[in-house]
Amino acid sequence: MTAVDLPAPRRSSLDVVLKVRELGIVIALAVLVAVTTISNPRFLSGQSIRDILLGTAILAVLAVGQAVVVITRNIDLSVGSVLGLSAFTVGTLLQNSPRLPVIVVLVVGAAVGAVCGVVNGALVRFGNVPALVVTLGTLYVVRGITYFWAGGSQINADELPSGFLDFGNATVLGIPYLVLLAILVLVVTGVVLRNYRTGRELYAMGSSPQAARLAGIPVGRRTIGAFVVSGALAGLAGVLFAARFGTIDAAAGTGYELNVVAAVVVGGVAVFGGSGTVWGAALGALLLTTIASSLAVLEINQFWQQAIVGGLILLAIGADRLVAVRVAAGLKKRGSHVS
Amino acid sequence: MSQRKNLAVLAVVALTLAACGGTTKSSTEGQNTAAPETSAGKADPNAPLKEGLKIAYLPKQLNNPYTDVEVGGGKVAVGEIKGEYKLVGPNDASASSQVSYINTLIQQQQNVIVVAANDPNAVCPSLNQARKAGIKVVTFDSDASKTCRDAFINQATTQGIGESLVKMASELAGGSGEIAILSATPNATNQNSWIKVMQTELAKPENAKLKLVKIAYGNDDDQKSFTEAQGLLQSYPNLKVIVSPTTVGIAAASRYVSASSYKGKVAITGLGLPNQMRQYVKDGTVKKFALWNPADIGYLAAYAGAAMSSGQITGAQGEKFKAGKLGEYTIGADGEIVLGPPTEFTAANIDQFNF
Amino acid sequence: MSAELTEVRAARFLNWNVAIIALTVIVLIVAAATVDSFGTSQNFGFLVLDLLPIALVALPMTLVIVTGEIDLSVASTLGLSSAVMGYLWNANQPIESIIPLCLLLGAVLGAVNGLFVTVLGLPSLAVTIGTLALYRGLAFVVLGDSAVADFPAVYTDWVTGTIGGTSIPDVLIIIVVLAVVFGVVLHATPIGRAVFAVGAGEQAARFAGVRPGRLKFWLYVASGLISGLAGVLWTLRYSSARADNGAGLELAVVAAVLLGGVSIFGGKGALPGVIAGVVLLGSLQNALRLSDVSNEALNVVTGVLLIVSVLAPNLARSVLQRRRT
Amino acid sequence: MPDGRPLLSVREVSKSFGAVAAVRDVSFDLYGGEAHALVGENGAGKSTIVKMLAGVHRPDSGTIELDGIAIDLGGPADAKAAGIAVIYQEPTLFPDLSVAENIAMGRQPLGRFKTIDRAAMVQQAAQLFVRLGVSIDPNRPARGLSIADQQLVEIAKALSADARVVVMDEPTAALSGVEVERLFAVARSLRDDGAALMFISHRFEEVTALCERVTIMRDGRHVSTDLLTDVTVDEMVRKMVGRDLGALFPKQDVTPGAVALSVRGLSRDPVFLDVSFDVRAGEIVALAGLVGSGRSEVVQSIFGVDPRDSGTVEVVGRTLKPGSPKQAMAAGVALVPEDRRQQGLLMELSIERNVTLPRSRSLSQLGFLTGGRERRSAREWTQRLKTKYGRLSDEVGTLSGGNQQKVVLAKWLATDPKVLIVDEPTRGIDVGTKAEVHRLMSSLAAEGVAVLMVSSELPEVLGMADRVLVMREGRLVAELSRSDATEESVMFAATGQEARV
Repeated sequence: MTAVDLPAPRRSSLDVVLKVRELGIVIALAVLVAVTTISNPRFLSGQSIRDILLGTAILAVLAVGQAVVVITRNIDLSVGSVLGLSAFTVGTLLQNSPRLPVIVVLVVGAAVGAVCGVVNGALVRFGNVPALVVTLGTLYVVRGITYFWAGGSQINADELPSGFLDFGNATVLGIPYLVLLAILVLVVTGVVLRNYRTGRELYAMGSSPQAARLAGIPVGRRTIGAFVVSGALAGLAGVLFAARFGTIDAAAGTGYELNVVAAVVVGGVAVFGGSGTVWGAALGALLLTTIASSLAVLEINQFWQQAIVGGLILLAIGADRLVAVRVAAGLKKRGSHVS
Repeated sequence: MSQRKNLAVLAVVALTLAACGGTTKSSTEGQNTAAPETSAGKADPNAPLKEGLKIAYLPKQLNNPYTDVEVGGGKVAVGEIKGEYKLVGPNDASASSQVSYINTLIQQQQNVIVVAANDPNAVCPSLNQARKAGIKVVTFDSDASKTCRDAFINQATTQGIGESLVKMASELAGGSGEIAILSATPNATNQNSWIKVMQTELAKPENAKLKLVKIAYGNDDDQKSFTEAQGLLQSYPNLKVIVSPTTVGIAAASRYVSASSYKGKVAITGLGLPNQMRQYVKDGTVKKFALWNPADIGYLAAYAGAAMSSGQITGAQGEKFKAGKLGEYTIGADGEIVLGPPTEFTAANIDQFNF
Repeated sequence: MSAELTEVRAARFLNWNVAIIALTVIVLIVAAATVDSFGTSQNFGFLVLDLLPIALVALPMTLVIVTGEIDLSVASTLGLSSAVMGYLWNANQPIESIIPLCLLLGAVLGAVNGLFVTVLGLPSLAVTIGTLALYRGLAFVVLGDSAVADFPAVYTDWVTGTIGGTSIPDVLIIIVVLAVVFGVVLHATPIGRAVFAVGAGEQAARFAGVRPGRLKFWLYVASGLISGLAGVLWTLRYSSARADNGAGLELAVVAAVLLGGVSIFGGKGALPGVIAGVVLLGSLQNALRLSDVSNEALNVVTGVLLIVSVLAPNLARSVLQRRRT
Repeated sequence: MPDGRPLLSVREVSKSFGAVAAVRDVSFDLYGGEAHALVGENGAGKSTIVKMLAGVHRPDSGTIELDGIAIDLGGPADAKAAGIAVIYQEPTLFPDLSVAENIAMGRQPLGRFKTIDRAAMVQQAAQLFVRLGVSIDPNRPARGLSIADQQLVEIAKALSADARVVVMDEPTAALSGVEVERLFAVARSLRDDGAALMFISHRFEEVTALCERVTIMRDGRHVSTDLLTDVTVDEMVRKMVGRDLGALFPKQDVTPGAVALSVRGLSRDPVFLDVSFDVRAGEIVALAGLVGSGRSEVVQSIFGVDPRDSGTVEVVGRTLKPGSPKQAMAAGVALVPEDRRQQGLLMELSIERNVTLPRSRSLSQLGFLTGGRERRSAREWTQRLKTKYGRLSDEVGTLSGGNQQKVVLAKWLATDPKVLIVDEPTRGIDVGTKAEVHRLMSSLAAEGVAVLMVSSELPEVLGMADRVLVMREGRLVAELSRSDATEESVMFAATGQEARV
């Protein structure tokens, strides 16, 4: 090729693809809601929407954290366990000192999660152990610690201060606090990832770890940072969990990691890092929650839900690969070595 | 058909198991009831209760407040008869982990295993192994198959519970309207027998105006029950009563309703723990619910097990034994020992109970 | 040159495979000496039965991980196999045709994984997390929350029984035979050489005439097949077919394989080490339970062992490398 | 010529990897406003120098001084902060990010609340491209850019960083004549703005066209630093090689036999198009051309590791089906690939496993391998090639580059090939081994093996080959006999110099 026929400036095709990707989820959501509503109009009642949003809030907060980690080409499977530990911690805390303001509780929850995140991140960074293995291990360990601590005890709603439970149910202008909090987390993370140098460095690391190192990006520090964010958000989700459900035992959040990873992958975050947005991840969380709700309303056997989640993951990664191949074929004009 | 035969041949080759023709479910029906003949020897009603008996409790899972109360009663009883109390159990309500624990208890040479079966059949082979080793098996809460336990402590007669659930539902619905059941798991033995009785009751003319629209399953998981309650109310706008014969379900449903716009429109009843339900009774979400005293179940199980291990009883129908503060009990058909009638809790009496 | 030699020596010293076998033997000896009734023949039987599914699934998993891939869907395949077994049994099908069908089903489920990974070239982690959810979900669709019991006593007794008058469990035969088969395939056939080659460098393996896609595909099929078999044996052991059978088992299997010295990056590992890893996890669990140590502690031990098993060789290597560069 | 103090000085730096000393006591100075060439054979230590300047490797001893002050480059960030920009042979971009973002990474223009001002960032990139005289869309992702365009993005990166020292590691290797001209224009303007340029290239005409000063390295050591006006190309070559050229390439004269490999109309869009040639038994045919001209892809396609769109390959009359290395091996083709670490060897596996991998089936008995036969065969072949190693069970990665290459050769010679394809057979190996490899190829040809050699080293091509095929941009553009092949004629065909304006 010669340099003369360089591509003329045009709209980034990658951007378009990403837009299409998120649009796909929105369309799927719209169709789902439409079908469900036709079969049962109460699906769109205020209460029902509130329930879905509340359910989404917790999953979305987790998914945002997970997206940050996945964008750096890592994964955090310990989020469910971290959520449990944080929920039990704040539950116990509130039992003992019911007068604590909600904001302090939120901070404590996030701090508990952040500590777990530091452990994960440090093991990945200094131990050179793949994140999958590290977080699989801490999934066991953190859950074990929670069981150890909680024993058989359960914290019931009547043991929690009503102020805290109100936080789980109260609304501003009809929007529950939890949802507002989730939106806040989403917007802040989204803006940092898109508009701040640190955020862009996370994408760079995921896109090409080697190039990131050569570009002088502090890869190790950012990796730990990503895990701390994921941990802290899982801890925060633990507080939301406690406020929403009121009943906390050592098993809180068991198996959540699967839904979270599903939300992120369905939301278009590439498993090998470098692309995807937290908006997509949050949309993925909304879609999964809505599916669960719709199944109940449509009286489709609840058991289909997990199968649908699995199918969606496969569909999402399969579609992403096909689109990527097509885009790559379009962008690439020469040079394809064996890789 | 020929394909199936081919596969059958394949199977024989693969597993080198001699099998003539196809072994199907119907061809084996009734063959699997061979229970080991244990506890030979006759009951000696006057035998004293042995001291130092090792009595182990294996509930469905450990982190359940209801279970904690039950085994708490057992601990008291074991203390009274100067035995060794032990509590083991899985964190997940799965039969496979229970089997591992039963095996462990056999190794530890316990005298009595008091177990709530997660699956009536899956635990059977292990329980029978325990019985072969001379261990007495008492089930509570959720029975194992009759062929693999010595006695079953029934909280209340199935009939009694089913009737009282329907009675409460009918009162709360004002005699007519839609009701739904929020149960635990679809294969929970106790739940299903109660539901069966309820369905029979509902079929009676006096309940003709009550319509059971759905049986939902919350898996005795707080969150799942919460979501299921949510789904019920969305799907059935005219629902008047949710009956939840499980403590996890009733608490989750009450919590959902108390914080939602359905409060006051939909009544919740069923079987619940007073401590868990107090808040919802006081805020008016729940008018009444019922339960036996769970501590008494564990308590009674300890005495029944000890009596058997000491040779006072063998588990045969009609035998009598003393169960400490609870007085004398008679063993019913199939080794069932019925605790007594359930108590109804309302705003008026709930503060008298603490469990 | 001398630096290289010390390195070789250090590497031999740090050989995880040898270490894990030694550790397993020590744990077994200590447990037998200090834990009452750990060493009884009956307990041996229980131990083997408890190990059965993990041991079986760990065999193909070892090969899959040595090629640098992973299969997280094994426990769900086990569950679906069990659920289908229950469903067909309820439908009054003969058990002799149900069992091969369930094995076939497992192979098909594995093939689906294999196709996604090799033909579409998708990361196996994501694919098998997807099928983990999908297969488990299908198991629930097939059987719901109900349990099917009453499998013929001939079969269930065989699975829980012992050989003749000995105290050797019948299922040990299956474990031993399959372990030998997989061990020989991995360590003494051209297929095994190719497995290591693909894991050590897929591109170089291709340049040496190995077809990595085909190889991986068949490994996934084997993984599915063995998981299906584990599902059948699980069902017969508990005489209970349930959709949630074996849930979470994949973590224990991966933990055992990594503990056995297989590198998560592929290219390294040995089957004897994996067997030792399985036995170590199982006997530790058994002994701790007999000593009335709670399940919780067990979780922590498993998690820590998992991390340490990957961390230790890595740290050793990076210390060596730091000295080198 | 600027006089006075050097901008950057390298003082007696040394660096070893394991037992291999890559750089020993090397010193030289870079001056602002001057372009400085660093030349030497492959494996002379140039890349290690580059990596030390980039902060990737830290010298074992010696210092790097900036403005006379010793600096410690502990990581790429330090090098960046010191104003050193490095443009690698293979560009290091983030494929998922936009071109503008790639350029600005770490220095994005900030707006309110320290957020990235995207408009300004794109604007900046666009301006840089105007200055470079190229039209790349700053908004497009880096994925899919040609090597040349990626190179330009790298240069834009250095420009945007206002780098005072710009190191270019063989940037022209994959560029066409026009692209090279444009690159040089940019480089000169950088130099004229006062930057110190370090330029690494194998092409002497480029070195003389761009640079004022040249440092020559050989076997990890500094040989000389001269003004280019003081030294001729011949002298440079002699200093680089350090020995008589003629003795290096002992091609024996052989009368070619029957056609062993016949390639007809081989195409794979967009990598190569309609490639046809024959190689006869006993002949050594070189496939020359610039990096990226499609040579490696052609031989990989012949061997079957790469697919092909159309065309046929025949080996001794047998047609090979596409995409099957297995079948190619069975037909008697062996490929010693270009990239030893990724394609040739399994670095973590033992020497014996590497040597016997392609033959694991034929070495098995009843389908089983017990290790003994493999070990014996591996020992025989490694000894035949005089490979130096500790134990056969050692990881092949612990060997030196030359011995690694011998393992690769042993691996393939053991398959008893009729057609031996070697891709850059002597890249990165020491001089002694190089001669051994050449002798080996020559004697194989004498035994009747057809040898197809891809090489970027012109002396090697000219010395070894009976015929030279030259590729440019995916096409076979020239076939030169041994007598017609000169450095000029080959380079002329490879670069298409007629395109130069």
